[in-house]
Amino acid sequence: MRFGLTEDQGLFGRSLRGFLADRLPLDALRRLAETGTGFDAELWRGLGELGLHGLLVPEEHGGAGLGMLDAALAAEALGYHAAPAPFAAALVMAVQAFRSAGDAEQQRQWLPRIAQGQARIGLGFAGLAGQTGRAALRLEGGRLSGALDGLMDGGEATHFLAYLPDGRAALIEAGAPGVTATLRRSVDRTRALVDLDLAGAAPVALLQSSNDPLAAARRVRDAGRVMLAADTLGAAQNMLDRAVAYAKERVQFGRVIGSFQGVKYMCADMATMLEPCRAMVWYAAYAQDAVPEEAAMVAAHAKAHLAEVGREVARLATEVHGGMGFTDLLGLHHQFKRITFDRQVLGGPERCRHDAAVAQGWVAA
Amino acid sequence: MRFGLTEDQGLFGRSLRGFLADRLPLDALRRLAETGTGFDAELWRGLGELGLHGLLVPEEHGGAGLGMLDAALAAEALGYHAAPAPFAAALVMAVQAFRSAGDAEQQRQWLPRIAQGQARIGLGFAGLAGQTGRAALRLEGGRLSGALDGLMDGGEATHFLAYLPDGRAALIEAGAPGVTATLRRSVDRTRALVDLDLAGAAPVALLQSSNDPLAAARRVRDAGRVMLAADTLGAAQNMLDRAVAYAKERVQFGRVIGSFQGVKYMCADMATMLEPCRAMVWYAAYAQDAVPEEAAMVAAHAKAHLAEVGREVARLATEVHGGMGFTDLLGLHHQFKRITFDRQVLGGPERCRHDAAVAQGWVAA
Amino acid sequence: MDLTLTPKHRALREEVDAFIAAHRGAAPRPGGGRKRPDRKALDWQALLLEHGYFARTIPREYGGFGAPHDVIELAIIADAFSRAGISPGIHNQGISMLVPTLLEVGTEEQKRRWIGPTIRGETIWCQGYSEPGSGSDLAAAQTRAVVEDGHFVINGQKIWTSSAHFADMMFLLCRTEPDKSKHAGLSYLLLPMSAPGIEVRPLRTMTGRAEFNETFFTDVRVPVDQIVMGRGDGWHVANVTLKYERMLLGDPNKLQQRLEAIRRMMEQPGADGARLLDRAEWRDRLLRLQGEVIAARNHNMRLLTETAEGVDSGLGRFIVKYHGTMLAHRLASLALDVMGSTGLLYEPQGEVAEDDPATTWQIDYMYDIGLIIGGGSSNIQKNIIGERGLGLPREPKAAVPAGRN
Amino acid sequence: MDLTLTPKHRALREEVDAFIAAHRGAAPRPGGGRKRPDRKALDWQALLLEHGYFARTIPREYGGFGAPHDVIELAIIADAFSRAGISPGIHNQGISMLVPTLLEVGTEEQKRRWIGPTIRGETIWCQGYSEPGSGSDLAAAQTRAVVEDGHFVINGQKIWTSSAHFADMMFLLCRTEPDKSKHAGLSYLLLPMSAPGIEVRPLRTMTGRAEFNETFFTDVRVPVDQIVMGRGDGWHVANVTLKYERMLLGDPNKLQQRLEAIRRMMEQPGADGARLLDRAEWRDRLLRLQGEVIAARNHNMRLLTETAEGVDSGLGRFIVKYHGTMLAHRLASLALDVMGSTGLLYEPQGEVAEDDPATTWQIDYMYDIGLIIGGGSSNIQKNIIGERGLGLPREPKAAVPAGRN
Repeated sequence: MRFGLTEDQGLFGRSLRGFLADRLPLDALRRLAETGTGFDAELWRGLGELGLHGLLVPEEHGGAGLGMLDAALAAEALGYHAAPAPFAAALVMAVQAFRSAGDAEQQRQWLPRIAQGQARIGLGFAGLAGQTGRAALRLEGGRLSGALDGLMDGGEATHFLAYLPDGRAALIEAGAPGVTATLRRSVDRTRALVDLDLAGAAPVALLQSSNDPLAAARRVRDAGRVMLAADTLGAAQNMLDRAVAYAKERVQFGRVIGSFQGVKYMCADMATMLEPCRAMVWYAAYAQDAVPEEAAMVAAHAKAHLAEVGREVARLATEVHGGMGFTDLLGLHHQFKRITFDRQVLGGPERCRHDAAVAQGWVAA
Repeated sequence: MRFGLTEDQGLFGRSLRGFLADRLPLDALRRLAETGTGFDAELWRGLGELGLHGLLVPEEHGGAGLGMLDAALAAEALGYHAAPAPFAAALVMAVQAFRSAGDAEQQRQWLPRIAQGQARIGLGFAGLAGQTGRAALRLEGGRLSGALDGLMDGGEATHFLAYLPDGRAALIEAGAPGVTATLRRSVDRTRALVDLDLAGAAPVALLQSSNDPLAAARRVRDAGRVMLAADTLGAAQNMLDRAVAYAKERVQFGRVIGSFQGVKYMCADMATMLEPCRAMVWYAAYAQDAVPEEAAMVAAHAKAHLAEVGREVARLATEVHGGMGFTDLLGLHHQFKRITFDRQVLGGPERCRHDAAVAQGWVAA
Repeated sequence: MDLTLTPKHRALREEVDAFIAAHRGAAPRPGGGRKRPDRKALDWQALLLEHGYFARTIPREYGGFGAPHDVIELAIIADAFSRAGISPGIHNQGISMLVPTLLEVGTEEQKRRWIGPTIRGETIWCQGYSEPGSGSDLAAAQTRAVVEDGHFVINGQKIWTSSAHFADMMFLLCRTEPDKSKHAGLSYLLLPMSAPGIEVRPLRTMTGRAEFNETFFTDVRVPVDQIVMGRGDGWHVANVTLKYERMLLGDPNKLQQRLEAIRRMMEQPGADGARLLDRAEWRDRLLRLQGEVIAARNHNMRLLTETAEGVDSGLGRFIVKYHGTMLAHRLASLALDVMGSTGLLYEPQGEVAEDDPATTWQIDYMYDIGLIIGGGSSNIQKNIIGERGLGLPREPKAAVPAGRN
Repeated sequence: MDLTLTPKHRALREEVDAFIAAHRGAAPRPGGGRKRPDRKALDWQALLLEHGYFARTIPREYGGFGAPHDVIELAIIADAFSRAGISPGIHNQGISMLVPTLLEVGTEEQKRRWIGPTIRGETIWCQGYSEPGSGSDLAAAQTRAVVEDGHFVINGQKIWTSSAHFADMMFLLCRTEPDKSKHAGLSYLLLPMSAPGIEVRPLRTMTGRAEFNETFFTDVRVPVDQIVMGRGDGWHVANVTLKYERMLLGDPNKLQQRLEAIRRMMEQPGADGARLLDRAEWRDRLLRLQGEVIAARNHNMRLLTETAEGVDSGLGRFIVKYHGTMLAHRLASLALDVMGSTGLLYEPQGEVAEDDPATTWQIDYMYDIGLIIGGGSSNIQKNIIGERGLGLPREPKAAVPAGRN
């Protein structure tokens, strides 16, 4: 028994961070964030070369066949560098969706395309996960109509996976007849949300092979929640690291500000909140693969707790930077907004905690 | 229009504090707190000489005929000095009870006795105010039976006023046949709670003259809540004052500790929380007499908010004192426990906030 | 304590309520102040001024309504607009800081010239205080002005000049008496932003907009009578202004407006048909904040009364900014949570167009942190509260390493 | 990450659950540790030791169960007792701090002599570290011991010696080498509290009990072999002990126990028949704390693994005490709120009797603040986290006024 990362996992995390640090210096990040699509073809290719596209895709479908903990490490690195790349929905939730509710033929057809980076799937839940906005889809005679707001990783997506209220999910081609996708730029310009209006669109696949479609959908939701928690962990760690570095060099009143207890204690408070979150995210990710009876509960708790801690760290780290933290100059706000985004999608803390209570049988759903 | 105290009120608060400071040096307080009855005959007499007994009793019944704001100033002073004296129930809620639901004869009979300090009435609510514990009283054939836990100001009370679930209240003589009063020493040894077991006790008065007995009972509850909020304000202000004084004199690492930002900011945080509470308590008290449509809402909010602020101040002020704050030596804990008590009787913050929502029509009762 | 409403006050309350009911369609969204007012905001402002719901006690000769000072009247008006969630008019640095400063220490001519256009929202002011080397230590300002031919000639640099990019005028703290001691060498000048030699470089913030600027002065000329009080009185005037700034930043009516706006959002049914106000965990969060807002509002009433009676509120006043800005941020935080994923949509509009609610709340959420930081982070406020409010000793000077003595 | 349960682990889990089901009636209330264990606690302890649910990995020759070290086994056991809300055995300073210290640096004879009676709860230890003049700065200890006739002769004074009034033994940090530098002059002695010349004066705390003491030493004699490691090694040994103290104070199993106890209270119908667990605002408070407890428990598992693998956890370890004690206090705070007015009843019992739940929670609520303060307030912990964990610079020495150089 080990509670920790393997050597391979440590290596993977470090190499991904190295790559992102190299590709995303502040001026590059600022440029890529301008569009608000959460996508850059070159970065996407580079991440593919590192094996990110097929990370969770089983080896027989051309992927690396790794687990949710590896994906969480990737999400953490992406959050750390505020990388404008589809990940949580396109490369984790979508794969989980196919694996939990796609039939063998659908998996054979789509998982390799995901692994090759050809299919980038934006994904949308309705009330199932606490998303707000329009969520009124109906499937009639094999055609999908209605509206669904806030599909994640929707910018420059090739396909959309839209969940129906009954837990089944319909895959639709972007640009197909009857599909209107409106990019809604999010406050976090490194990730986009898309609003979908459908008028008799024909799905290219209908994921309905699970005996319990709602449970399958919840597993997809939980995978997404763990990724968002990991993303916040990375973004908050970045803000803390930078606050500490700034506090060590910025001089005021003749002293580096980090020697003032006021600033030092802000940093200590941030570290005290954030450090236990690392193991929490690890465990929540691991449980998705290995501890099914706890998976929903710990995913919800990780999402909620990281959202609370992330918000505090985001504010305190900005404060440590003083006026500079509030400007665009240091680019600290990319991580700040990343944390905002992670909190508000797939259910805020109150909703996630409610789901944790449901998962433990404390209350009916 | 003035939002503030009159000159008389300022004078009254100061003279009461002067009296209490004189009568309750730490060794005296420690001695009086030993019994846990929340009563000392000599202190009681002294408070009577200052006019406390009849503060709220109308002049025609031998009282001073003052208002709830004057009573709140008294409560604040009593909290500041952690005075072991019946007040919130015996001298405020009981008077309010007679005035809102007693008939003319009952008022004529009892209010003068309260004003003269002869009747000290312990008072108990059941679910009406969020009290926990036993609350099962029934009035049958003019006789009262059952149990009611946690009557306030119950130590050495001459009478008990027990509220029935329908909002009527029965006054019972302590020591009358069928009345068993068990003193339950509270963590705050300056105020006692009494558990009442009744077996066919005969009330000496039944307060039922209101058209809406539940509304009348709620007014009594609200008056009590304002007094507890004021008591916490005083106790917390005392702890803050002492923390600031200690921080100015205690030397560590060659400096007075108040010059360290760590300690200074604890004090600043306490002051920032506590200072706006003063006006809040004033207004909540004033509203009981003058703004009936807001009275319940602001009483509930004052009780809840002071409980939250009080808890934080109690912890921080203790921390500023370091190990000495945790010992009995400085007696700081008398105020600490006063704050604990105020929070836990007549409904904790969640319950009070719920009542505030009900009072605003946000939710059904 | 006497908050009794006289018949006159009751009449006013009914009048304001009726006004709001009749005109609410014409009101712009509450908030703003970070942009030049648009036509709608200017028209609304004119309407408010006409009815005496704005600048009520400012004398008619300066463009106000000329009513006698009555704290309860002002409270009735503010409360009515808060409750209805209707914009109570424009708030910006000119209106909230310069106007009361001029009323307190300006000349008759300055009052007549500047107050009217400022309260009408026509003349927009920016504040020239902070410099790169003196964020918290304002009195160390190095921007200098020397007198030549009846003009001050200004050279130097200011930073954090909010709205400088669309402002018409600036109130500027600069050094005119270099021979005098630090605090005695400053003056407080009024100058048009159109003056030659002023260069405004936008300073983009985390909101994505350039709410602040760096402003550079190269031989900028201002007639010598464009000064408030006299030469060397700048520090005194600046402190008058700062007093009003601290009150502006802790404004409880803004807090109340936010609270009401959130309550209204929570009363709307969500996608699943349920209202958040019916969910106890959400309601309790709102109620907690309501309790704090009530405390802030009551505290403000106390301060207003003390001010009216010439009492020095001391600690009570020092806490206002820290208390108010933190509370405002927590309100914005709840608003974001209430909106959920829909509230992430973010498309700030240009200088005059209105932002959508999601964008507005996101901006508030971030901008509030800027306000918490403003003037050197909340720690500076805690120093003021601890040292000036509670009398705790200052941080000792650090020991200077040998050789640097 | 591999938390897979082997068949052996699954069997252990079932075995522990069965044990708890069979014996739960014999268990004392969880908590304690501030009193001498009563008969019930000692019997329970014996039962746990017999089944290897306590001191599982301590060798049999020292009185333990002698199982090989397996973190997951320990986790299974701790989890089962936490879930059931059943006392996992006695925790006191002897068991949690001295025993691991002796296992790490004690002699064979010391281990054989002291570990058995200590883990059985028969021998109670107290800690002689703090002195009136050196609360946080332990290495400045002035209590001295000189060697005479094969004995250390001890003179001086200790403070905050919890349980000294009922302890059998003390581990004492004192100065034996006055000529050596501050840290190199200390030794770590073991001495019976019955030794002549020891005077214990109770130090009553806010709980109303004397959980702490001042302890005075006048020519107290201890044989020279009652030392852990050698003369001058005291600082090293004390730090081994402190390492275990920091872990004890942040113990996540205690947090879990509290959480479960509160959940059970919230499942009981109140006077009105309703359960607090069914009220969303209460449930959400419990859930928030549950999230934090989960994080603390996962973090602890990470630290255990790192320890087992010889990795220095650095920051991860420095935060444990501050994080754990604050969280414990918040749990106790919720417990008080859940109990409401009934929870105010307070009658602490004597040294061995059990307290009622309300009294226990009130004591926890207050005692936790003592633990937060322990060793110089949470600020000292924040200094450690900031300086040793994050590498931030120390507070500079204050400038010494002229003339005091």
